[in-house]
Amino acid sequence: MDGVHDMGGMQGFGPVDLSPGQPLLKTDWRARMFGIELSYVQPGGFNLDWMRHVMECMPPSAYLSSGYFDRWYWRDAAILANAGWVGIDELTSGKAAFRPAEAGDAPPPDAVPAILSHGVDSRRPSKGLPAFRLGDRVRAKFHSPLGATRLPRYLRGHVGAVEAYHGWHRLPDVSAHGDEQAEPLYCVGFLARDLWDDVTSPRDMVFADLWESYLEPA
Amino acid sequence: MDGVHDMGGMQGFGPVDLSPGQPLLKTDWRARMFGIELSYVQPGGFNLDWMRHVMECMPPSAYLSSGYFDRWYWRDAAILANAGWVGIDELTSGKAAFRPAEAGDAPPPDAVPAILSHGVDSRRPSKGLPAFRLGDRVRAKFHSPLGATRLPRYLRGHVGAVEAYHGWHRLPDVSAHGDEQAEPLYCVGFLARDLWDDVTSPRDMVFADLWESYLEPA
Amino acid sequence: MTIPRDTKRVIALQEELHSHLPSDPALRVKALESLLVEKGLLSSATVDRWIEVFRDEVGPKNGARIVARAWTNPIFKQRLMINAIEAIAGMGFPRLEANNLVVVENTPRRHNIVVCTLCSCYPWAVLGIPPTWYKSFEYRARVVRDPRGVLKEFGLELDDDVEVRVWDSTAETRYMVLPERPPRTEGFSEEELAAIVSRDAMVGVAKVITPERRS
Amino acid sequence: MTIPRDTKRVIALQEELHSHLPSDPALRVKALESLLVEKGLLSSATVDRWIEVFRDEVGPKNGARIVARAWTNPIFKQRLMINAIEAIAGMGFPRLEANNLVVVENTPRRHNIVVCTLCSCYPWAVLGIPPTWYKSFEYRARVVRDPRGVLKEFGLELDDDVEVRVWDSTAETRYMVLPERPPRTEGFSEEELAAIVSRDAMVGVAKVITPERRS
Repeated sequence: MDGVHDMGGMQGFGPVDLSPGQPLLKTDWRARMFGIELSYVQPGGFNLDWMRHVMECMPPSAYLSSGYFDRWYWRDAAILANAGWVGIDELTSGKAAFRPAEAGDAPPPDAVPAILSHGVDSRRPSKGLPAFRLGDRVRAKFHSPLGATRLPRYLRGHVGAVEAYHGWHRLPDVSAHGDEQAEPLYCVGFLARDLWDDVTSPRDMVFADLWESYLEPA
Repeated sequence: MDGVHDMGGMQGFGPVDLSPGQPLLKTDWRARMFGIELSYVQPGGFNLDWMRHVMECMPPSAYLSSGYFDRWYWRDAAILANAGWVGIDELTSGKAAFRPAEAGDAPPPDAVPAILSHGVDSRRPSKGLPAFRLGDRVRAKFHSPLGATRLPRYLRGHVGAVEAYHGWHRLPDVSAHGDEQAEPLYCVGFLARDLWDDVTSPRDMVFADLWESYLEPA
Repeated sequence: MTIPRDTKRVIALQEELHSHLPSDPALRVKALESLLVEKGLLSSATVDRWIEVFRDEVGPKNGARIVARAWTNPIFKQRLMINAIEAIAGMGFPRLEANNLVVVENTPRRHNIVVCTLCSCYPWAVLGIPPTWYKSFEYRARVVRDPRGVLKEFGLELDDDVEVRVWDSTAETRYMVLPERPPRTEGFSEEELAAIVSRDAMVGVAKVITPERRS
Repeated sequence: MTIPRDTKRVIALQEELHSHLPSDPALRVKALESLLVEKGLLSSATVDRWIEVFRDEVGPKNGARIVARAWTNPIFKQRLMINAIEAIAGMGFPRLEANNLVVVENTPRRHNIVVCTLCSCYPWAVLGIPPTWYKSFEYRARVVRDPRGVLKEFGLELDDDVEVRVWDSTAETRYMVLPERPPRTEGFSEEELAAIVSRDAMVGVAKVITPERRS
């Protein structure tokens, strides 16, 4: 999706604010939001690609004016409301008017170690040889569906070289929307001066991990 | 400049709000802002390319959360402050602490008819033959300077055909920054399905007016 | 007088202005007007005059007169399509931004629609101040990508075999749509025709509708 | 249970939520926690536990141990560069998002820096929760385009002949920088070395500095 979340190379932003952040305090709403997201029963199961996409669907002005953990709130509120598990009145009052059917039990504190040690894994079994080999020149397609994708806009139309092959991985474009499909995933290196008008360093590079269907031979 | 102002094709925006706007009332701040912009003495003279660019330099979140005439305010405040003609304290209080040297006199009401009948004109005398002819296939360059440009991001890297030749026109990339340079200007037509993944209509087109240095033969 | 026109400088300045000035635009604009008047850079009477001009003189009535004349005068229409600004030179409109006016014609098989994705350029001289929706981010962002979807929101559904042409006003060229003349208007005078031409039709988000039989 | 996962639907829903819910995030998050607990979808004790884990156990100390070991153990370093997740398997770190950890090495002629332009992906398992600047729009937008300018703001000026490599975390691969070992640290133990490795050095916005002589 061509949204404001896709901000690589966007201009108009000022200097990076280097102030140190606050530590996580159990009473702080940011820390609560952080913990809630890792702890609540997600409708249809934990789906990182869907979670990212739901955040991308925030109103553009709200995305740019909300802090990091506040964007988590809007993501989770939308995930729950989209599934019909919460209503706007409930989100306002904090009082439950109903309980969703088919929702599992809330994960208890002692589920945390298992989640920590297993983690998120997008790797999938190989279903064949990758189309590109190390060093191959590839062009990022003009791929911009109305839906999830992880091909940044600043790379589209540009040519790079395959730097590494990561094996087969779940394709976000499909899995965000509830299906499962896997593809070869590559790390592709681009010369910075090919991407940007204003780069003078001849060898600086930008690397991104891109799925096979994002690429074509160049 | 790759800024949020360059919003052609951006997704995440909802339906168009069709509510009728308010009429211009002399007491309304929007109408005042409208009239102020057409009436005040601009530092260095009225320069539409610079005016547009100064608005593009608004903080991205402010651009997206401000209304149309409010963005005019931020543009004009920045134009004046950039030239040293007003200070932040003055903008807050509305009280003048000093008068800028070398500023001309405020245009009186009876200057309006002359401005109306003359208008803004970007046309310049021809300095030679245009490089492209009607029907030529041209590709929009990946041209994205940190500065003014009028090549929309959604066209970059795409191929279209020259639909019309408009003669030589002042180049915004240069004139915004205070110099004068002119180039042939073309209307270029692009097939919508070449620009966007999700277009099914085979003949729909998008046209834009593009300067010669934005284009290369395709 | 040389003005610094540097992008990084203005980005930093805009950030500073935004962090110091009050949020209410009505307050800020009021202060700006007082300040500029005190500095001798502005006359409030000129502000009033511009508001009057755009309230009373410059508006979509201008464009509607052009459309009505093109519908009734084939020679004018031919000149209009070739060089609009010369064709309308005698009609008493201001120039403003319309020194490079281009008229694009709707037909049963082709529909034109105008936008400015980079800001909100609009043919003020012939259509007045743009409506709020034209300046909205939703319109600017979406109409180059999904013109048919946007037109549906305006109540205009186009057949699949109608070609849609979107004109993005990226330079000082200003586009105006010449809508199709509606059926059953053969006996209408130029003035009667002008009265039924809407602003929306000249931007390309509506068609001109045959009026109900006048009583 | 099938969940509708439609982009247009969520865009409309997000718009609706934003127009109805209060603006104060502290209020909203508090209501969300109460609501989810009442619905049986959340245990507040689990929320507490996650906060404790990231306060006490998971943080840049993990990455610093990896770096120190790589500096002192050439065989470990070789394994780390080939397959980081296997190399660190015995060190007791969580997996989290680091099932595809890639370590990139700084040298006198090459400097690496990590970003996620599309959201804020970060190697939590080895570096903990990302710092605020890493999640900022300024960093995300600028570092792929002007890494040298951003590094200067962090106080790091690179020579022109140093190659800069920016790693955009667009997939589930997580990148960590192996910084250069600073001079005059020959006698340091692995623990002493780990103590001088900063989080910023492992993201690539700083170098590791030789500590002042300890008294």
